[in-house]
Amino acid sequence: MNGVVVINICYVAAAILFIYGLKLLGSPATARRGNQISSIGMLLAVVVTLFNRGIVDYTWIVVGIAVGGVIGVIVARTVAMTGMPEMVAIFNGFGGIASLLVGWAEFHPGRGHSPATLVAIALAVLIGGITFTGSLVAYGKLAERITSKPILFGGQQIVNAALVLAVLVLGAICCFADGGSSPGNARYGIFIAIVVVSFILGVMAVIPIGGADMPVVIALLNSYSGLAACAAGFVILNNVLIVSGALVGASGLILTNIMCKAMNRSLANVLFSGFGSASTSGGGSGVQGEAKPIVPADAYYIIEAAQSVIFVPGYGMAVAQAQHAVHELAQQLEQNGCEVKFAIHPVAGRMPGHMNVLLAEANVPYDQLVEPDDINPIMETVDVALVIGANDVVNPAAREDETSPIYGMPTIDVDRARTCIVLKRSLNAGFAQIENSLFFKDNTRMLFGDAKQSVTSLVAEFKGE
Amino acid sequence: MNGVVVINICYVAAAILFIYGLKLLGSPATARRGNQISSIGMLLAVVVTLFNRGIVDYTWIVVGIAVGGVIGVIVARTVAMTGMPEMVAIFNGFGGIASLLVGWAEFHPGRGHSPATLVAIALAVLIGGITFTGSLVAYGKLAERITSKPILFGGQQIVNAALVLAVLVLGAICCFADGGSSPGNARYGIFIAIVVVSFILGVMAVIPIGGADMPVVIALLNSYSGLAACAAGFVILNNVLIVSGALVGASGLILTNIMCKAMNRSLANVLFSGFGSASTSGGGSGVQGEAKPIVPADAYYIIEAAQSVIFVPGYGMAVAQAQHAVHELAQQLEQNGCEVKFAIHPVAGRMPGHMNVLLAEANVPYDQLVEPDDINPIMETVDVALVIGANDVVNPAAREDETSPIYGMPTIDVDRARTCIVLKRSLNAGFAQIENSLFFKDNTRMLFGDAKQSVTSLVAEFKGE
Amino acid sequence: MIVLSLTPLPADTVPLPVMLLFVLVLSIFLGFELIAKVPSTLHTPLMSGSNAISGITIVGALLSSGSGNGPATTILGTLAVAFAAINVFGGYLVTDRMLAMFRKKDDNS
Amino acid sequence: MIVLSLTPLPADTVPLPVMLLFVLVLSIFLGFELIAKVPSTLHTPLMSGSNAISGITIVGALLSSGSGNGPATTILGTLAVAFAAINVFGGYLVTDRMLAMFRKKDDNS
Ligand SMILES: NC(=O)c1ccc[n+]([C@@H]2O[C@H](COP(=O)([O-])OP(=O)(O)OC[C@H]3O[C@@H](n4cnc5c(N)ncnc54)[C@H](OP(=O)(O)O)[C@@H]3O)[C@@H](O)[C@H]2O)c1
Ligand SMILES: NC(=O)c1ccc[n+]([C@@H]2O[C@H](COP(=O)([O-])OP(=O)(O)OC[C@H]3O[C@@H](n4cnc5c(N)ncnc54)[C@H](OP(=O)(O)O)[C@@H]3O)[C@@H](O)[C@H]2O)c1
Repeated sequence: MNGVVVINICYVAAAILFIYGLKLLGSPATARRGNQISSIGMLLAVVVTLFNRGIVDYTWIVVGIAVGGVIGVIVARTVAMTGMPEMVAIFNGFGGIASLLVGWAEFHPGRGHSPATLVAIALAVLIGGITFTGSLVAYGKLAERITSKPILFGGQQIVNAALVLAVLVLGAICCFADGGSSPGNARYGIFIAIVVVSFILGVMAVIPIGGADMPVVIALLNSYSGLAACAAGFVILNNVLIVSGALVGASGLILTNIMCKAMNRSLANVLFSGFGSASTSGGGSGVQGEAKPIVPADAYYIIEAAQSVIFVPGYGMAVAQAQHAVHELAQQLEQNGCEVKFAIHPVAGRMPGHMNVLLAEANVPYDQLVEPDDINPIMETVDVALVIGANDVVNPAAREDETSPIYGMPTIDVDRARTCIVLKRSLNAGFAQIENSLFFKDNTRMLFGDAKQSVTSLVAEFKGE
Repeated sequence: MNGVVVINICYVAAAILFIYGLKLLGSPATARRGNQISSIGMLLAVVVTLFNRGIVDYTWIVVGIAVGGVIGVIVARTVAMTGMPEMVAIFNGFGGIASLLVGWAEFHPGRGHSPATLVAIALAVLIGGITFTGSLVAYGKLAERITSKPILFGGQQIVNAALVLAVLVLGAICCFADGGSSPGNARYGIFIAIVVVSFILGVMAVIPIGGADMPVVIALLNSYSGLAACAAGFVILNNVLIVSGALVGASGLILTNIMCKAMNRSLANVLFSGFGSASTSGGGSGVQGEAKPIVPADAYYIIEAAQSVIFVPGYGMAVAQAQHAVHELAQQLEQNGCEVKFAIHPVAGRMPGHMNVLLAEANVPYDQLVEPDDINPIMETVDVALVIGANDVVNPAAREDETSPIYGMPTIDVDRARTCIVLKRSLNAGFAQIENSLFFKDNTRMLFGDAKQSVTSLVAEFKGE
Repeated sequence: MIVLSLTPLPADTVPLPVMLLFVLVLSIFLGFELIAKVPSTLHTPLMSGSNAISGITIVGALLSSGSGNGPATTILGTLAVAFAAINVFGGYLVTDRMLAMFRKKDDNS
Repeated sequence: MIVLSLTPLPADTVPLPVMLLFVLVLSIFLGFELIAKVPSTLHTPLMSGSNAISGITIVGALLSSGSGNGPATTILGTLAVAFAAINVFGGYLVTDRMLAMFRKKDDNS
């Protein structure tokens, strides 16, 4: 057995570790071990690669790993749990640019390439480039560094079509002109043009999408970053890149699909409709009736008497960082003999599983979390539904108002609970910019104010007893 | 693109069709389409192979396909649904021998082989040979052409150990002596010896296993026939054989595992313990009390008054071919306003899913079938449990008698139903040869006689009304 | 700056058996995932269906039977074709026969 | 009877790109099966974990960075190594940090 065989068998082993790691991610009890196993696979893949006899100088490798490693560790240590969506967005971008650079470096040595390899390089660059700039824009929208409203302008479609056409033509010339045999300056120029157009395409693809749809975009870009790695794998003819890239690609696509289903919209609608742009926004307060405000002391009497309470957290819990206070309130309620559950909507917050992570951070056991399908059928038996900064995911319009843009989206039907208390700062709309008739229902009470402060006052009422 | 690339891409497509077909087998509603898609994959794989430029003469190919095809079609058309276990057993054997012959034919051309190829050939022959004779013995036991009792003799372990040792030594010589460069008569002799020892090993592996455990053996041999195809794939370096073989291998192993769990025994215990041999058999009738016989007319009054009835079919329903009569009785009961379910134990009958197929044949809709885990918790609410030729799978000893060999095996707890009526011909034991205390419980009535006749009389009582 | 080199990247030479091993490993994982999802109702058709799939060894049998490498290879290959064909035809047909019988409640009665 | 022939079986020459395509297809199927099973509770860690896995492109980056094929390749490769390393280190660590927080009922209070 020679070295090449050993190296390749190690790549097989690394792929097995990735797969097995993902399999363990199927249950919260084993997920942490799964992530560790996956990281061992990565370590193995990196270490055997260092033994490759094509590597003659380790200086810059060490520099690259050191710089990237330090940045990665610092980010991972310091990022707040509420900042996860932004972090995932920017990391997708890094994955994309890395694959682009691998393709570029492979194009560079000046040696001829077969058309097949050139196609793989062009794909790695195209997908990687789109992923990079698209992720940066998504990051900007999420972090609200740029407007989260869709950016639309006249002739946008035409510009985009021209860009797509340009990249196709450039790609065809680059890959198939004179059989790819010579690099040549002209070809190199075309290659750089592809890089630039990919970057522009990434920006153009994401700016017309509203901030509320960024989670879908991020999942899709996650998928793209995997596909870029796949393409890079075809460039350097390496299995483990292909396997891992395909796993990531599948993961992103599945999450995209889950979110679209949870919003009852098609992916095409998310990407191209400019949902949430000024023209569709409604904004503003109560035109549908009168909301009934409540003060913490009165809210306390209601929940103190309740036998069963569900918490329905939303993006506002993340903004207010209220998760710890919420857990404390839940414990007070339980000590009071009340049955407590957390109902988590799949698109509550700003990324899939967002609420779950925050509640996990606050030590809420995951077996206390239920999904809409579990809780909706027994909603009538719930004494109090406490809505903590959620809005769109509890909007009855999805069931009642056929003209609503979110009509048909599955929601948590808190309006069918005996009493519903909504904690938010105002009657303003949520991220989808849609009026919420829940606030004006007979059995709804509005507990205005920052969610953390409101919850803390409720806890204080319990403790003051 | 040259021909070789096209052929290999077609193999990729064939593998995709197999995989997609298996995926559709995940639900009864899509299963038939899945099987058809899988067969299209097979057609594709066969057709592109015929374009291989290594094939110079089609005469014998046509003969082989014609003979095999005709036999296959006839068997598939004529086999009774009750004969499925035997058919699967013998088909496993054919798969094994085919892989053995492929390995042999590849060894034969007299050209030298690399040790790696020789190892693959030896594995194809060894696994294929064991699968072939093992399956024939399993078939014989199921069809009761040979005794279904375990065949045990003194020194059996020693003989088996010697055989395993022999095959290892022969294999090592065949694969590694003088680098495999020349075929030579000596090597050919050794090769034939491997074939013979594999055949003997297959027989020896299965004869000490009792007839009741044949389903497990068949699933295991199913898995082996897949592994043999895998090995043949490494011989001819063909992907599609490897993928399909691995799928079959996984399928057999999973079924083996499910059955062992359902019987609460380890695979080692099934294969090596001689379970069901004369020494463990109990045989014979009522030593535990008095069984209360009932006549159809009285049984009719009980079920006629029942609000909810479950049928628990077992191997006796297959023997009596009572499935159609059972369905008729179920329909009568339903017309009578009674809720009817069929509770199917995973190892009822003689192969996994045996009862499901028979009931499907009799047009019982599959959504009327429930699993033990669904029915056991609500068993107290069942008015009448009608046990149709089941025995071991309803034996309360599995829960009550710690000394019983089946203690801990999950059963359908019919003794907890308000009334239990058992339809069988006598108080004889089932295939595990274990006394059944169910027959002597207070709320159990025995309706003696052939299951089909008994059920038909019950139907007649309903119609006579 | 542009150096003409043909540094042999290792992957250019991934040995075929290693690739096949890769395919084997992935298929095993995939097989377990797929088959664990087959409900117990369908276990008998699953067995007969996998009988049919294991007839894929017919691909190897065809190559031997038609190779023209002397009578011994032809005979062995042809026997293999026949046995594998029994599995393929018999397996798929009997599975289809069985699956055609499975019905939901509203399809009948 | 024994004929010395070297009939080229086609599989002897399965082209590497086709094998890689095979691996791709199997991985896609496997990915869908595995990820469809991840519960929604774990979707955020799944995203950050797959960030980390997509850092696998570091393997290609290492080969370029250390190839000694002139400064341009080295610079591009080193940049790629750095970006991918951010993903690998950051992705795995942050995922671990998140997953460490998930608890069952009996683990606390
Ligand atoms: N999670 C995902 O994966 C995902 C994916 C795609 C789309 N989305 C979209 O994101 C949205 C998520 O719905 P959601 O119900 O969770 O959130 P939401 O509809 O965006 O509403 C959040 C609410 O929280 C309130 N809030 C903000 N800061 C607060 C604070 N400090 N204290 C109290 N309340 C505060 C806001 O009302 P006030 O300003 O009045 O306080 C706001 O109405 C949906 O539109 C969904 O379609 C999510
Ligand atoms: N299905 C599988 O995949 C599988 C796998 C491994 C092992 N096994 C074993 O197979 C057995 C299956 O259990 P089971 O409860 O289905 O069957 P069983 O325990 O074998 O009992 C079948 C009963 O049917 C009765 N019977 C036979 N012919 C009949 C007829 N014409 N009319 C009425 N009754 C008739 C027999 O009693 P009489 O002679 O008194 O009539 C016999 O006791 C278990 O021991 C299980 O462990 C099955």
